[in-house]
Amino acid sequence: MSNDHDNDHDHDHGGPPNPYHAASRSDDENRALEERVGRIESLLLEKGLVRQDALDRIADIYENDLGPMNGAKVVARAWVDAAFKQRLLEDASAAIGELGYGGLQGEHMVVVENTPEVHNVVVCTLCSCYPWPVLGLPPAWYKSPAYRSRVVIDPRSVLEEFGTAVDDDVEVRVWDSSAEIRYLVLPERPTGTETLTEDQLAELVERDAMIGVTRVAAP
Amino acid sequence: MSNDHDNDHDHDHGGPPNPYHAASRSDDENRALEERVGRIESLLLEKGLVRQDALDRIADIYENDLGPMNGAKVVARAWVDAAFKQRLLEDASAAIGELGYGGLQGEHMVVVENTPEVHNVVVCTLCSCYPWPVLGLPPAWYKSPAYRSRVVIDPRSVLEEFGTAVDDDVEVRVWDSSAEIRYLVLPERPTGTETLTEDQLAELVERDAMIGVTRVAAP
Amino acid sequence: MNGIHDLGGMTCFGPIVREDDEPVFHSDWERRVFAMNMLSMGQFGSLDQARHAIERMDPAAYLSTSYYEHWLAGIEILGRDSGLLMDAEIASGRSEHTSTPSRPPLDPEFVDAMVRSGSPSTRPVSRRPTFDVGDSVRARNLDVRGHTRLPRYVRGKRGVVSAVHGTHVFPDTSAHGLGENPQPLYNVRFEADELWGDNLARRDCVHIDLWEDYLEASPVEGRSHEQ
Amino acid sequence: MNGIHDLGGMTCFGPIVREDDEPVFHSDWERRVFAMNMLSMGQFGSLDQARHAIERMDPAAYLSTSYYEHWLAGIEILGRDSGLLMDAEIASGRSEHTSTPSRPPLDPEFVDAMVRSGSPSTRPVSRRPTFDVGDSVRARNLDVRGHTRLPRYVRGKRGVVSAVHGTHVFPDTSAHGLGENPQPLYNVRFEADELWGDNLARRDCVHIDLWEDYLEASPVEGRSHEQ
Repeated sequence: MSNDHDNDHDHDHGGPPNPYHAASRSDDENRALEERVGRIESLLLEKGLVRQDALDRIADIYENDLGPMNGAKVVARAWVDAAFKQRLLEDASAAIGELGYGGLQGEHMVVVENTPEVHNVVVCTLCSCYPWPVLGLPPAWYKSPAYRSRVVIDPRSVLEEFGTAVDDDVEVRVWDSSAEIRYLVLPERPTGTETLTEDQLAELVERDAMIGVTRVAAP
Repeated sequence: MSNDHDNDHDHDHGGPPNPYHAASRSDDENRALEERVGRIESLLLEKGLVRQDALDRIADIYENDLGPMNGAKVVARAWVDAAFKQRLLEDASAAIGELGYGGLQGEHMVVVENTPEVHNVVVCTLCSCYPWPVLGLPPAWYKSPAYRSRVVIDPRSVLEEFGTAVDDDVEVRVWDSSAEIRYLVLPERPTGTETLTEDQLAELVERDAMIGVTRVAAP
Repeated sequence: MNGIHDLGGMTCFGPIVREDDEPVFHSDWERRVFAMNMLSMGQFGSLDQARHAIERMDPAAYLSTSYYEHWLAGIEILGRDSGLLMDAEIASGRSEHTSTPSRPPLDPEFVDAMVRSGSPSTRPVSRRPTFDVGDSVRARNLDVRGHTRLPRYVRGKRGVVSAVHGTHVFPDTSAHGLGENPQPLYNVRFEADELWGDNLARRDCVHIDLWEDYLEASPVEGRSHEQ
Repeated sequence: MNGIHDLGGMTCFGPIVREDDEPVFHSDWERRVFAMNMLSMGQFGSLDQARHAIERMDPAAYLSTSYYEHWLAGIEILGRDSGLLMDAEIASGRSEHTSTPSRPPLDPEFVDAMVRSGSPSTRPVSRRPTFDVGDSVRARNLDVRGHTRLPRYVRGKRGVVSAVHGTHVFPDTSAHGLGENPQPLYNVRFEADELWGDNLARRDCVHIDLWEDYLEASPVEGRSHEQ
């Protein structure tokens, strides 16, 4: 943390700075962190606790293979296949498995459906639980104190910040991922998409809509 | 805050560092703070919001005139004068006023008495409220997150840290100063002090005993 | 506002660090911050406003800075809120606009008088207290977005009135320029197992001062509040 | 432990800062911390232990550092707790004592298998759930000094069981090497006004997963727990 940051206390105007984002670290800070990380990495390798090729492999999987494109396919399938949607809402892990997704941090999936009456949004107030097989690793904002603290007590103001207005007569359901159950929001299918193919529908579905902070926009 | 501190995350062993103590600030940090303080001070003086002689006067009062020696005299008087003690427990502001103490941050005093059955301890969980006329300004530990957070939920472990053992059958009463009422603990008079004068008794009474984290030790 | 200052009941701050022979001020800048805060408060706002200014510090900064740094931050925030100081002025230390103080600066004689007489929070309002010593009450579970002196750890909990303190200025409105709204202030006793855990068995309690608007009657049998 | 990580319900962190086109990792060190944490966890302890390590960070550091800095701190703390790493080694980056890993390091094929199959927290234990969907329950107000997944904001609050998830490892014991203690896990729905304020009138709710030991029956009339 820089001195500039430490000495700047007037955070009540326009909100606090965001040290929680590594992106906001200075070059010096990133260098110091690289060194600290290098030390612990050398140690783990030297002690035979981890292997370099395995470290590279797991980083590669989460950087390149898994991500919200998986969840988008699940959503698109549910939109076009009523029987799949039924299975998805009844046993999400099994239904998602039909598309080949599952495993670590998605062992126990639950899918919650947005409707005109109910808007769902997912959080992990205690840490950062997130459905990795279908969404990949979470964005920094999902892990930030600002989101984790406020979405449970004041979900409507959070949704507003994401540009999502929710009518007073719609119930907002916040899902706090306190155990090993992982939640995926099934967004409402936008109007005007009747002629789209499943693949075209999947392209409309963005990560934030499956967390529940946005809706899927019409094309 | 130094980089050394920031990079040192293993605070679970032996407790966190204590940034809350200005005493732990580096020379550089203190210099930066002096400059920041100088800027705001110049501004307040230039704008005619405060006068230098008044600033000096108020600092002088709290640095030199007020302190726990005042509270100690109140306690000693209560030990030797049963009628005073009665008045002190019934209307502390008035009784303390008899000794010439009162005013800012002591407008509404309450004195709580330690007995063989009850041990009292005072805190302000929300900020740092403290009975200035009788105790002066609070020590840093009284204002620290460690004390403010824990003494309400686990007073016995806090008292233990101060070397104060409390039997299981003694009730610990924690007084959280959430309003403008200010609390002073009347400690138990130690045994073996029967022959001491009021002035001699006052010398035995230390600040921490009037906050309630310690007892008054026999001479 | 459920802020970082509302620390009661957290158990993550480690041991209490004490200092032998602690001076009143650790350095000259602490002394100057203390003095400035005491004398500028009347210009910038009330004690309740000053407390709320500190509560609005960035939470990480709140936890990683010392007490008089909180006060310093509070002076800057409150000075800005009051319109008497501007960001650029705070950064430079030089006055760049003329602002009219609401009153002349205090002189040393007034300081002496202020310290001697204090500033009582009681008000000569005859509002009959709803509760009496011995009454069972529940601290309401209130959603307050601004300043409040109802800490999270007592909200929704049942206790017993142990003292009636008279009629005091209400901080929830006073801190926001919404009037003093004086009302009865009570001391309420909460048992440790009610506050901290139904798995506890300790003869401990917390006494805390709560305004009438924070409280509701609670039948002894312990029925929860129902709308 | 009532720790800084238990953030639900605080309202002091300002707006949510988002990043356009956010990369999976912002820098190489984030990538390396992610990989190390994933592969060292099996050597150092369970997922519950890893979570608890991060919870024990200094609170100011927790709030002022980024997510993968938490993970880095967690690796260091857990490595030390496990006895496999020493302070001096963490400081120098050089091994200064030989320690025997509990198992050989994972190879890339095992990594693939681990990611594919995951690590379910369900256990084939036939413990009949005490509660059923639709039952009124109260989250107990428990004083837990170690790891728990019962956040402060639901303690003592009444809700309704909305799902029964089967029998899952209990984190409160698992995080401390006290056994898996598998037990029924429920999803419980809490209304916004019950959680956050009796002055609220919003059609909102929070659904949260709670283990059987966190719950007690709550008559619909809402009698508070009595010992």
